[in-house]
Amino acid sequence: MKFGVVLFPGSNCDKDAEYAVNFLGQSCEMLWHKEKNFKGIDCIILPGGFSYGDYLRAGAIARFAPIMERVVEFAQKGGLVMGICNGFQILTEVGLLPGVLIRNKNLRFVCDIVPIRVENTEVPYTYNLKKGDILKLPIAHGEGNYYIDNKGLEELKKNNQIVFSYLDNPNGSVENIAGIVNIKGNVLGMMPHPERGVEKVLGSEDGMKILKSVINWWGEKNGKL
Amino acid sequence: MANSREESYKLAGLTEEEYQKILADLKREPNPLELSMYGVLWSEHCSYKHTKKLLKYFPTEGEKVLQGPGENAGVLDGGDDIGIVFKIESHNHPSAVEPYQGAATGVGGIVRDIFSMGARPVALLNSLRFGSLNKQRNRYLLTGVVKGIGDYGNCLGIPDVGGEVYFHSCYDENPLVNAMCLGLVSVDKIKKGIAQGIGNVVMLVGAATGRDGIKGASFASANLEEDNENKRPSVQVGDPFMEKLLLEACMELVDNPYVVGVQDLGAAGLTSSACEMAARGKSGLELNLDKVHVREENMSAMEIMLSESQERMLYVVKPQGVEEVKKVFAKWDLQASEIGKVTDSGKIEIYYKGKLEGSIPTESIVDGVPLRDPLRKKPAYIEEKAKDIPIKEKVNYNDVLKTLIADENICSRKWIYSQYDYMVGNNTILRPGDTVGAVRIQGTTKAIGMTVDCNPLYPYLEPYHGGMMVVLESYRNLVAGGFKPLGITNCLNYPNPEDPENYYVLEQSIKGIAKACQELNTPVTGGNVSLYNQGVNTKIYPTPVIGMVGLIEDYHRCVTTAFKGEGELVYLVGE
Amino acid sequence: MKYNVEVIVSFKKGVLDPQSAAVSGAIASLGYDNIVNLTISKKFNFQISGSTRDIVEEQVDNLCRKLLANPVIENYHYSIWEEK
Amino acid sequence: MKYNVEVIVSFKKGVLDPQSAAVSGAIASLGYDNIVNLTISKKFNFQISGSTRDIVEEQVDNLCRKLLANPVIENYHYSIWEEK
Ligand SMILES: Nc1ncnc2c1ncn2[C@@H]1O[C@H](COP(=O)(O)OP(=O)(O)O)[C@@H](O)[C@H]1O
Repeated sequence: MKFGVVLFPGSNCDKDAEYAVNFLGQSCEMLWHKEKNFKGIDCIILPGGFSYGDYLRAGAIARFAPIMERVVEFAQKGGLVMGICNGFQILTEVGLLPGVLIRNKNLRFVCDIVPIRVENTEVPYTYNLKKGDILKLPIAHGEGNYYIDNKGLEELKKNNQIVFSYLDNPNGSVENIAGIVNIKGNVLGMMPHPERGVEKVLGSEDGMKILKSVINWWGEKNGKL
Repeated sequence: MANSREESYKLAGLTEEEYQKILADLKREPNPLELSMYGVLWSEHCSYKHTKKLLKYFPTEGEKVLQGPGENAGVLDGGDDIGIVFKIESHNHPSAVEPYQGAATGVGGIVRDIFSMGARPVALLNSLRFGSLNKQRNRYLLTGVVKGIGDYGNCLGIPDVGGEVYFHSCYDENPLVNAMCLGLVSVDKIKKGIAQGIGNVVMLVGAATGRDGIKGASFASANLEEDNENKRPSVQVGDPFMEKLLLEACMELVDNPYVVGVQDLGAAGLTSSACEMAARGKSGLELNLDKVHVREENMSAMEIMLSESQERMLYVVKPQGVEEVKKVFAKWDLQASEIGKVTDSGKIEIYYKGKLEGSIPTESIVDGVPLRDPLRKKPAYIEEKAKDIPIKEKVNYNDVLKTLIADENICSRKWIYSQYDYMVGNNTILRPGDTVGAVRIQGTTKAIGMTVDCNPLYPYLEPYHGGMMVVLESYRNLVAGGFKPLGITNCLNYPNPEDPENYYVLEQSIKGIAKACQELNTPVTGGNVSLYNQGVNTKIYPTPVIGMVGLIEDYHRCVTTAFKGEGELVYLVGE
Repeated sequence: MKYNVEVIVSFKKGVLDPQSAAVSGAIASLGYDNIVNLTISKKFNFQISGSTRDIVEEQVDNLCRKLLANPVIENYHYSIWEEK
Repeated sequence: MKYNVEVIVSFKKGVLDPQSAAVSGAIASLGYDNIVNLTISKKFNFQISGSTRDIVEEQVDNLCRKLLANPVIENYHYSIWEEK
């Protein structure tokens, strides 16, 4: 399976994503934000970091990067797109995911390893997981406070779009939301960092379960297992 | 006339003796631009005039030292062709004025020192001192400093793997903010801050130059109360996003064969970086200030030369490489201007608007400052305080324990380090909360352990042995984590050196540090000196912060602090 | 023609702005118990040139919707006046 | 008496404002080459009660200096008007 990691000016988890993908034996291509096209990619990762310094609003400027037009098209055709941390913020700004991520409730950046619960196993990203599974994953963000209005929240619930929730809300997110998908389930946005949780010596290996889910789901679908 | 001359060299921060030396070196009177350039480069911060002789006590050589003091950062040999580049720096005074920006730009500065050597920064640490937290102002300083360090380092994506913080009333007027950065480089790709090769091109890259932090020269003693917008030196504001772009662009140029030398612009801006690079290459430089990309209109030559705008680097490039270098910076949306060339004149010659505005012998401005040798006097308090403190016999140990763990100097530091991203990079093996911080070297089983320490009470009570003890603490921390200590960097934070008692303490503690480094075989590869940390009512304790670096061959064998399981035995080792 | 533009972007009613909440808390803890209903907005000022006011207004509105404000949580309004 | 207050906090002239620079860059890359001199400021609105306007004004000024603005790098100005 081939992953593509988009490199925006200010991205800083691009290498971590590449490392995790390679660690799991898959290939990875770095995609420069000024490119207008890409080919042969099975899953796009929008990595963490501070694209364009997170000035104005996190993700607000990155969504206009030339490559984003193709990412949106790719997603609309059902392609797998994972936005992690800053990537999640970009996905909401560009409108592929509903809601928005605002400043953490206490206005402080928070770095920690926290437990999250799997709420939805109908999507590629949780293919190997069970509902209620607890994953311990690194978080590191200043604007991870997920907000959506009541109507939007009802929609999310109705369509089973909430994929991960915090056990102990670190940032003030509505309904403890840590990660959501679009209605079709092919676009995932999450604040925790699965790409940092791939080895025990780093403090967590639960991130692997998410990345392996994607790989297994894809392999099965394409008869490549 | 004589009077106004005295006024002008004093305004530039120079003494009579120093002014006479300038006259002798130039064989004429300096013009205002030249005088202010001398003023900043001959300041304590840039010239080390009070400490140069003392720093000679430090052992700076060893089998593992690839680069000792004198470059932008020191380098240790990590084996397998890996250079470990590291340095610590203070940003005390700026942080006292504006804690957020002061701390942020402190991080920015030390990170540039590391990547100017061609190394990719992989870890940050910080050492902080504030007055007691029961004062509102100190809480404000702590909050701002921690946020400043966090926001800058987090944005760059460099994990902050450790640090330390102490609170004591001696820091009420002078908080300390020391930041350390460590990076990795292939040994054959180490870059130096050198300008040589006649005709090579000098390029200024990164942020545009504005009137930031112009403090030297005539502004230094302008009355700050006076609300004159244009005269006020403006605080430097950091732009971590710009720095991230600069970092990535510089990393792309590490392999470029046309790059001759690189240095970041720090204190005293273009003046110090240009002069120092030229001095290392025993060269002259011709600078054309019209080519500098500026942020503001109508800047004078002096303002351009003294600006401390952040996120800038100076490159010396062979002419045939200029286009390629520009291309790399353009890819990262950065400006790169050709502002001059290397000459054999032995002078820094500054042209602006078609006129020669200044011409200074390189050697004179970089190495010509008359060194000071102040008086020493052993402070009386030392004998007094060395007496035994009686220990109360009847105490309730439960209460004592509770008091201790609630003490601001002992309680958990999680409030601080949870604001720093300590995991980015996927290499953090030991993180804040452990004895030392550690990052692994990707592609090997090795990890580098690092720690910053200084309990200022020791050097305060007994400067010589106290200095030794500070080094020993770092050493013990590294050994406890499983690392073999290799070398140190240090940040000497002291009060006014012109006071004989302060100077005595400074000298003695440096000797103590030097002795410990000698005995432990952990040479000094660089550091930073911050004097004059003294206010109206308080002066800081001697605070020589030690940043020590060690290596472990197999990071799976690192030892963490936590008790691992029930029933395991606990030993107390030592005397 | 040259125009001056001022755009104000503020949180929609009902959206809790953590920054306003924190500043309100800080104000209260400084002892000002007589201050209420604090809101924080962003103010943008810039100059734009264009042949007619209508063209300029359309561009400004576009810019607000696309970049300066996030319509999920923010409202915007602007004023445009000719440069003298 | 109840008063409405509006405070504008902006960077001092000459102080680097990276946010404005980044947003200006984004605006240009969106194709608006007719927009220049962008600045971004913060706007605070709140209500304050007090017996006289002078007392209120002093409190507002204090608050600006102590909390809302950072006088080292920012300027502030405010307007106060009576609530009808
Ligand atoms: N300013 C800081 N930044 C990052 N980490 C810090 C800071 N201060 C303390 N820490 C971390 O908190 C832990 C405890 O600090 P400290 O009490 O100084 O440790 P010790 O006394 O055991 O050396 C250490 O792991 C240290 O790295």
